[in-house]
Amino acid sequence: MNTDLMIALPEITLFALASLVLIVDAFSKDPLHVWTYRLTQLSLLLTFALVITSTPDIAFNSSFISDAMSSTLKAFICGITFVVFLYSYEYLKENKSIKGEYFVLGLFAVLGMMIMASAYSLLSLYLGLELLSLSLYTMVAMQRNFDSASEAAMKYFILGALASGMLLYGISMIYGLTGQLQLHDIAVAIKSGSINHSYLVFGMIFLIIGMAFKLGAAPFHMWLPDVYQGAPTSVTLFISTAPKLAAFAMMMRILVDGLLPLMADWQSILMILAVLSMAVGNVIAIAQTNIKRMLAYSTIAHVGFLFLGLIAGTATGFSGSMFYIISYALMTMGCFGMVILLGRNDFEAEMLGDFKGLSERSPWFAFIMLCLMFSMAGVPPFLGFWSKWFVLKELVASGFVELAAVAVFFSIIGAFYYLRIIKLMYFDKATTMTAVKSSKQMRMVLSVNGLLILFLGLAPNALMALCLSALAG
Amino acid sequence: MFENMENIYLIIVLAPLVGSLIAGLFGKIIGRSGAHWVTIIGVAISSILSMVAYKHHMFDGAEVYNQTLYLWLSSGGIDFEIGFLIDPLSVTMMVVVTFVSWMIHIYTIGYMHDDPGYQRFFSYISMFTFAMLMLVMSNNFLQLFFGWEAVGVVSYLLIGFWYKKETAIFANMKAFLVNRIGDFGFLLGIAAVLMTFHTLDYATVFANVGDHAETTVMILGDEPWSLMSVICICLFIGAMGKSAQVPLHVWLPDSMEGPTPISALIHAATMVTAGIFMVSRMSPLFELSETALSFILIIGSITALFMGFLGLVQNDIKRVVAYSTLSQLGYMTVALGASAYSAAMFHLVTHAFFKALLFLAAGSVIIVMHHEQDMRKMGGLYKMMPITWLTCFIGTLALIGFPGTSGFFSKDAIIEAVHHSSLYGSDFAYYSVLIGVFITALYSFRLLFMTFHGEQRMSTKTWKHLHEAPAVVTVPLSVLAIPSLILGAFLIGPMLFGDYFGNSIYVAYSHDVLSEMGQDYHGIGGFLLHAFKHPLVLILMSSGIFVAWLCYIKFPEFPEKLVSKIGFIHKILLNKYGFDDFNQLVFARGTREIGQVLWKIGDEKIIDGFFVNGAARSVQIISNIVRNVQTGYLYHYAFAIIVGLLVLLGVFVHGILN
Amino acid sequence: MIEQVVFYLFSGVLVFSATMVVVMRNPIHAALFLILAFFASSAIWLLLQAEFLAITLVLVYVGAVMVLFLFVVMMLDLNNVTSREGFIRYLPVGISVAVLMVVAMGLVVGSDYFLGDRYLAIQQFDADHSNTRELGLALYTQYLYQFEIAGAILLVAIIAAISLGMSKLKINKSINPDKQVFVKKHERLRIVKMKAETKKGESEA
Amino acid sequence: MTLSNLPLLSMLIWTPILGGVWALIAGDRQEETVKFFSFGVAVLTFIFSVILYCEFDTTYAGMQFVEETRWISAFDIKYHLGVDGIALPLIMLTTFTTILVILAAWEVIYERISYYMCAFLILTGLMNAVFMALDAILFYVFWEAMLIPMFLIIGIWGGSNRVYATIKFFLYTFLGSVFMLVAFLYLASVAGSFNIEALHDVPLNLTAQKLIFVAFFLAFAVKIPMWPVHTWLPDAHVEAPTGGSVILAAVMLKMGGYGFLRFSLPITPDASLYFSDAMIALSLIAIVYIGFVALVQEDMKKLIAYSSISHMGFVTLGFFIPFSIFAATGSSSGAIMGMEGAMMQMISHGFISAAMFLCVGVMYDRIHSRMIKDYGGVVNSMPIFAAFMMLFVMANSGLPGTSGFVGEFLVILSSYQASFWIAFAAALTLILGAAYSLWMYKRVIFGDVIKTDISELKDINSREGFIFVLLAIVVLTFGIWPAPIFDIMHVTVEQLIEHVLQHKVIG
Amino acid sequence: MITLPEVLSLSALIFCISIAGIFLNRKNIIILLMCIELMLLSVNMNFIAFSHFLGDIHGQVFVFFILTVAAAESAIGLAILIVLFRKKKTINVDDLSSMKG
Repeated sequence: MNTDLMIALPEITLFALASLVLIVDAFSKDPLHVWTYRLTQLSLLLTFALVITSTPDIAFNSSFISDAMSSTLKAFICGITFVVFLYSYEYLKENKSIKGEYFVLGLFAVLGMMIMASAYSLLSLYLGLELLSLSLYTMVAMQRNFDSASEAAMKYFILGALASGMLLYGISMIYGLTGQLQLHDIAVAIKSGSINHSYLVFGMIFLIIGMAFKLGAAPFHMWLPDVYQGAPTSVTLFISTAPKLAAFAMMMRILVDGLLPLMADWQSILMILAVLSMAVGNVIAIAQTNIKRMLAYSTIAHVGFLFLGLIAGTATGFSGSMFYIISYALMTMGCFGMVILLGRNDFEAEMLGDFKGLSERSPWFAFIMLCLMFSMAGVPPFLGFWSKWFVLKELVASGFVELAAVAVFFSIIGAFYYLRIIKLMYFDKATTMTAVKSSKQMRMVLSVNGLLILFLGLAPNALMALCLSALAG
Repeated sequence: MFENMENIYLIIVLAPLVGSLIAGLFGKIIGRSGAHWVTIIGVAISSILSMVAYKHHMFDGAEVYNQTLYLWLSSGGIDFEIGFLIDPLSVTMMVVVTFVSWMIHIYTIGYMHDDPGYQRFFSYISMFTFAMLMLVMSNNFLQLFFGWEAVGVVSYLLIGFWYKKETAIFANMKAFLVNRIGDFGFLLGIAAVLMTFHTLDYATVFANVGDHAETTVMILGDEPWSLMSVICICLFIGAMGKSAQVPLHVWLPDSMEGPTPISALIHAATMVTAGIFMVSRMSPLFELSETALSFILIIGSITALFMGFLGLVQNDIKRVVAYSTLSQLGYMTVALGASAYSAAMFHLVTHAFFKALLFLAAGSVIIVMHHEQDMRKMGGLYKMMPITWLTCFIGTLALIGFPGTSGFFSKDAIIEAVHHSSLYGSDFAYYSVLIGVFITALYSFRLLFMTFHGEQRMSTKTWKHLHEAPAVVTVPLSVLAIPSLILGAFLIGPMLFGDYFGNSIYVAYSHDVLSEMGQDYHGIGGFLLHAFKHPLVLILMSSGIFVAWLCYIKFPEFPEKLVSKIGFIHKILLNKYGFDDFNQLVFARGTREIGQVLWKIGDEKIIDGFFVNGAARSVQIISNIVRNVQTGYLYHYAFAIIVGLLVLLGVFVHGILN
Repeated sequence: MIEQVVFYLFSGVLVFSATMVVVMRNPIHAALFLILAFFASSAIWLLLQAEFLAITLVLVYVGAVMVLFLFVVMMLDLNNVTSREGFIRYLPVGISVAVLMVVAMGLVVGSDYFLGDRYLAIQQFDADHSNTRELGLALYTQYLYQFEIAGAILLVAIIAAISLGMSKLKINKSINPDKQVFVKKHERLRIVKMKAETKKGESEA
Repeated sequence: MTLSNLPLLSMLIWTPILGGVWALIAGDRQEETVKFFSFGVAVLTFIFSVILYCEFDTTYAGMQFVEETRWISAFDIKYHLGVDGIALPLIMLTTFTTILVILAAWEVIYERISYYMCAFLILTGLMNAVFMALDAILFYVFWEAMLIPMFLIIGIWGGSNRVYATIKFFLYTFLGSVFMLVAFLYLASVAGSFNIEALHDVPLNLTAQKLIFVAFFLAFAVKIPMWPVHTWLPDAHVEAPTGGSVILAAVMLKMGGYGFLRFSLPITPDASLYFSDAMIALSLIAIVYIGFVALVQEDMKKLIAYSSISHMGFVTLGFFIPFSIFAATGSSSGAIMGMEGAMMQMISHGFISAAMFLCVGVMYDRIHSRMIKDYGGVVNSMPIFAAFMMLFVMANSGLPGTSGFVGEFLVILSSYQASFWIAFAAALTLILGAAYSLWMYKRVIFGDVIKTDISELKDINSREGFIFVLLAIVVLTFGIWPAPIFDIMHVTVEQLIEHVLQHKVIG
Repeated sequence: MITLPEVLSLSALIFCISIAGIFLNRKNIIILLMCIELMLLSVNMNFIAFSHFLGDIHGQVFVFFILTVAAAESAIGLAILIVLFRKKKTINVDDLSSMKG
């Protein structure tokens, strides 16, 4: 039992620290919640350190696994959340709406994500998911000076609960058919061949819908634009980054660890979802005028791409997807960081028009945004290109050339709306010449964020190798 | 001093080029006189050395010189080289070109005296000399083509020399484009040569022509065409452009928009004869294709006859000369078609002198008349400009082929040659050239009478200021008058019936009309006598002169009456058979219309509008439609999820039903 | 046999009440029907030998969650009168999709596959067998980890409910008995002196 | 350390890129410094390319100056560079053009000059890299990255309709190249390597070859551009600033041609054979159709842009005619001629189109109009300029003695070996090319002065004169003596032809 | 004897009813929340049925956790509902459409 606790040390630590932060915040009178914030970041760092030093093992009656994939993803979850909180703190400070709960719930959400990444049984997966989702619902609703936030939260909540219900129904079917909840045992049971394949697929479809919903794949994506738009930018930023990694982990756990014998079926299902997502995401994004909403649709399109690596169905293909989701998180983080940066007190720079003439107001940040946008569009030498390249490569290697062709076709449509932002920044005249003002910290981190996209685009080897080794087992 | 001929040839070519470059690039620095000195010296060197080379080849009996200068490029195992082929044919051309050019350089000093583009002009004509020399001295098709195009460009520049004049810049573009149509055929001919012989070198090509005499190719459908006919006709199309044969003649009359010296130099004496030279040069090829020869014969005779008619109705002094040039070029072409290449070359040489002379004389009149070119406003000038009148008279006599003048020998030889020819179309050609004699005499003397004789139709003020042209004008006139008068007598023997051209011209035995004539040739006297024994030509000529005298001296009002009687013929002639209108309507406008359609409809509507922007627009439209699916209503969202679920269930769970 | 009768009876009740939850206009009625549905399913669970869960369902759900629901329903002054035009138009599609779904799912889960041998491993328990004890054992040993996560979830729920529910806008008009008791007369009544009103015309006159 | 030991290729890539970054950092505050610095960098790069030329071994067919280092070792993608006879002339063209472009911007671009210089220098580095890359992915990265500076150049410094033009440009070329990426990935999955030379030897069945060919076609045909995917070019050219047009026409179009040579032909020779007739047809359509379209243009830049498309028709014609020649004659001699002619056409078009665009630029800087109707009689006030433009116009219409002639000449000669009618159609350019070039020249330069602002025009200054003199020298030199360029290419092209004419179908 | 398909069918029916409730209801969000409770109930029924017929206690444990989560979920759901009501003064589903497209 003791060893079990040691294996789950990062989670336990985080839980403890989150509770500590909760207490500290409860007694804090500071309107800026400085200590809450600092402690939060500290806990993330500590957890990060524990994650990267963790060793691969299985614990708690095979319902917890710590392997290369989980550690990598958890490390990125912590790291990305750290930056996200940094941006968020600036945002909240600017909007004078700092609440300690934001950080506490954020930490619990991270805990949920980590649980998901490490879940080796359907039950822990479900619980991790709920922990994450419930925190997110709350975070979306929390910012009450936003009119749309409560609407977004409500939509998110209802649909999320519906998706959870689906997921649970799927779990119950899989449980009923295999008699198992542990992923490994499920795989063994299916492999034995004694279970009717069609029934398994029936159950699996519910599972996939549940997961597709969390990731935002079409046609289960509809919550996503509304939530991205309605939520305060800090929360949108949070939702759009680390939880995607957790959702990816969930897919990996269920589809690969648990349902690998059903690969042919889930490949076909994902194929439909992928094409649909890329089509819907890219096409509708063109018509958007709100950048948060546009990024939401772009997320949907990216999810389509993410699926391509899974469809490839090989370990390298999964690495490709992992690479994709990590780079996506990094890029998206930068994009929302820019939205936050441009926002001022009682002004959200969420309309595309707010980017007009940015290159005159702030050449440097226009450049950062340029990197981000080209990266999103998948133009080399930026990171986004490599993520697309990686999944496409694996897809083609697995023989899905036509699908790859379809994918690149949609990426052309997608390129249009990213270009439009660059157009606004560089080719249009600014409507206001007010300089972009924000804290030094924010500027520095955002710059690093943008340059990282460029740097990783020039030298993607390390990240690729990391993703490859994470799934080598 | 002249041991190394190669250097001489190089100097011949480069001296005008250097002169041209200096005058062109540093015209401002060296000034007007500097410009004319440097170019005249260049051309003079070139001319004198050409004569040296001429002597070297024609009198000292030097070997044919055929050397490569440098390798232009080599590709696919084929070497494209630049080099000189100096043989009797080219050396004759060199002398003619450089000499006429030299004269015209001198003449230009007077003619262009007041023009602001003085230096530019000298630069151009020197450049022209260079290009023409490159053309005639070439030992391969590539360089030939280079010279061919280069003279075209200079011609273009010179026709448009007065670039402010709308007609001039229209004419120069027209000239270039029409020439380009010829070059189009020419290039295809060269391509065919290359494909057949795997080289562009004359010597190699000519050495191997025999292998391909019977070769056929499929061009249209399954009909086999003689390869040689294809090559020759293509090449001849090039000649048609340069030498202004119907229907590619339309540029030449318009080219008179340029200053007169270049009309003389380029559009009478040298460049337009390049086609004649080229066909002569290619005689080993042409001799293998009777089809091509007949084609040439017919085209030439049409040009000779019908262009002559046009000369009758023109009132612009230069245009009359221009149409006479067209007609004379037709004569030369006829000679080519009759395989009488030497006769063609002979006429080319004599024509160069007397036509240059005529143009210069016309130019002289134009200067004196202050750039008035309409003959109806002239008359009686012979009193005021005796030298001009005299030289012009000599030129006219040579042109109509008055017995004893150089034109007589060359033209008569052509008529005889055609008479002897048995090719398809030779009868038509024979009668055409015969009628041509009458017509030539008629319009030539019409020009002479209208300009120099009869009543003075210009204003008295102009009349008062009339005077003889300056020496720089009259000296070249006089110098050119001499060969116009006597050159024929010297050359006829060796050129037509002797071994003047050596191996540079090849005539197949069955076509060899000249050697047939040569059997009856017994010196100049005999030739003259022969003309009087068979006086048809002479009768035609003198009746032409007589009619001209009647119409323009005796009854000056008669032409107008005639015009009113046969107005429609006059109109046809005035409209130049409608070639220009046809070209304007069909080609100039047609291509523009096609261009408009392809652009506005093909590119903008179909490709860009429908496909490119259409695709972009449809994405936009689809986007705006599809986004409506996102209604904002929770139940729709949930509904989408359920539909998705149902579809997936429907697609993937069918095994259970079985 | 009797089991089947009971099962079908409660199934009928369950389906009916579930339908009513969906159909009812008044949320209070809906909530009450939901309670009924919980009761009915609790009975079915008992049939399926899940005694502890059946009881929990009643205690936790009916006793706590549904009360919470009713609380909220009553707290919010809900305005029931809304148009249902779209609903009618949409209904046929909606119903047919729902029916389609029932058919699709029913075909799968109602098939004979689930009558197979695997699903006959029903355990026969002694009378003193405690379902609660068995569950408890599993929970506190095997499912420790998950149990802790559940704790975290509940903690999040608490935080969420408080932070969302707590309002800086004072919309609740609560009273303070303490203050009520010690209230003074002058705090309740203020006498204001003012000039007697006069009509314009009168004063002039 | 001798010159040949230096990593010349990397220097050619990174000198301009780093120079560009420096220019950007230096910013607009030090405008003069930035200008001179950029010019220096451009000259330095050119010198490197000259050294490259001097050290180049023209007798060796393979890759030279090869540099190979690990880059993405996870997938065995290498930073692998090398040049052969096909790449070298294009690299020199690039470095040369850069000098012109920088000079051309000197007094003309006054807004964000450091950005401008930066964009062009980086573009140069990337373009050099495209010609050098021997790893398919490396190639692709540079190929696509190049779009970014160009996108900005057109978008920031372009004309009134620049946004439409630049987005069209970007998406169009992006559309083409992404399918190429898929083809690369497929090839790599078969060959197990991204090494371009290894890809050349991969056996493929005909269906695969056809599909790959089509994918490559999309990329390269758009870039070159071929009819009917050419419509981005007139827009891009018209809206781009002079420098942008120059680079676009002089170098970027050549990448399509280079791509055909480096990828389509050697990797999918059988599909190339299969599609060669269609390619020839498209090339001829480009030559003739576009010739007609160019004739009626009212905008000078558009006219030149269309003429570029028409000229590029010769390039594709020369690349795909070898199959027909080989079928018709059985010898590879004409094939080599066609291909070398096409290469020459690319290089020469680089100079001539650059010159033409610079000419328009010179006028545009003075009158701020590109419309032909706004001009007339320019020669009266700008005689020197008119003389230069005359030369370039003539070169554009393929006058012998200028470099424009060489390529067209060889391609027409060789295409005759395939078929009379192909040569016939191709030779029509003689007429059409002259027609649109001279007609424009006539309307713009000749004639009487139509407006006072034209009579007040100032003739070219020494900077512009310097540019034109450079170009004139190059155009004339290669017209009179093109042999040096051919010497560089011979062995490479011969080897390529040999490779292409072999079948590599499996099964 | 109750059979497994019977129970599963019952739970499937409830599941469908609850889902139909979600996408048919356009009036009251609170009913949507109830539908979600119903849905979870049906899932629970599934688990318990399987647990019973498989003779395996783990299904019941799962149900236990679902109940816990459901309680937490409904608490949060109601909290959000209250926030929403305060903001919009309505909990009408039709009024939740300020964001669309």
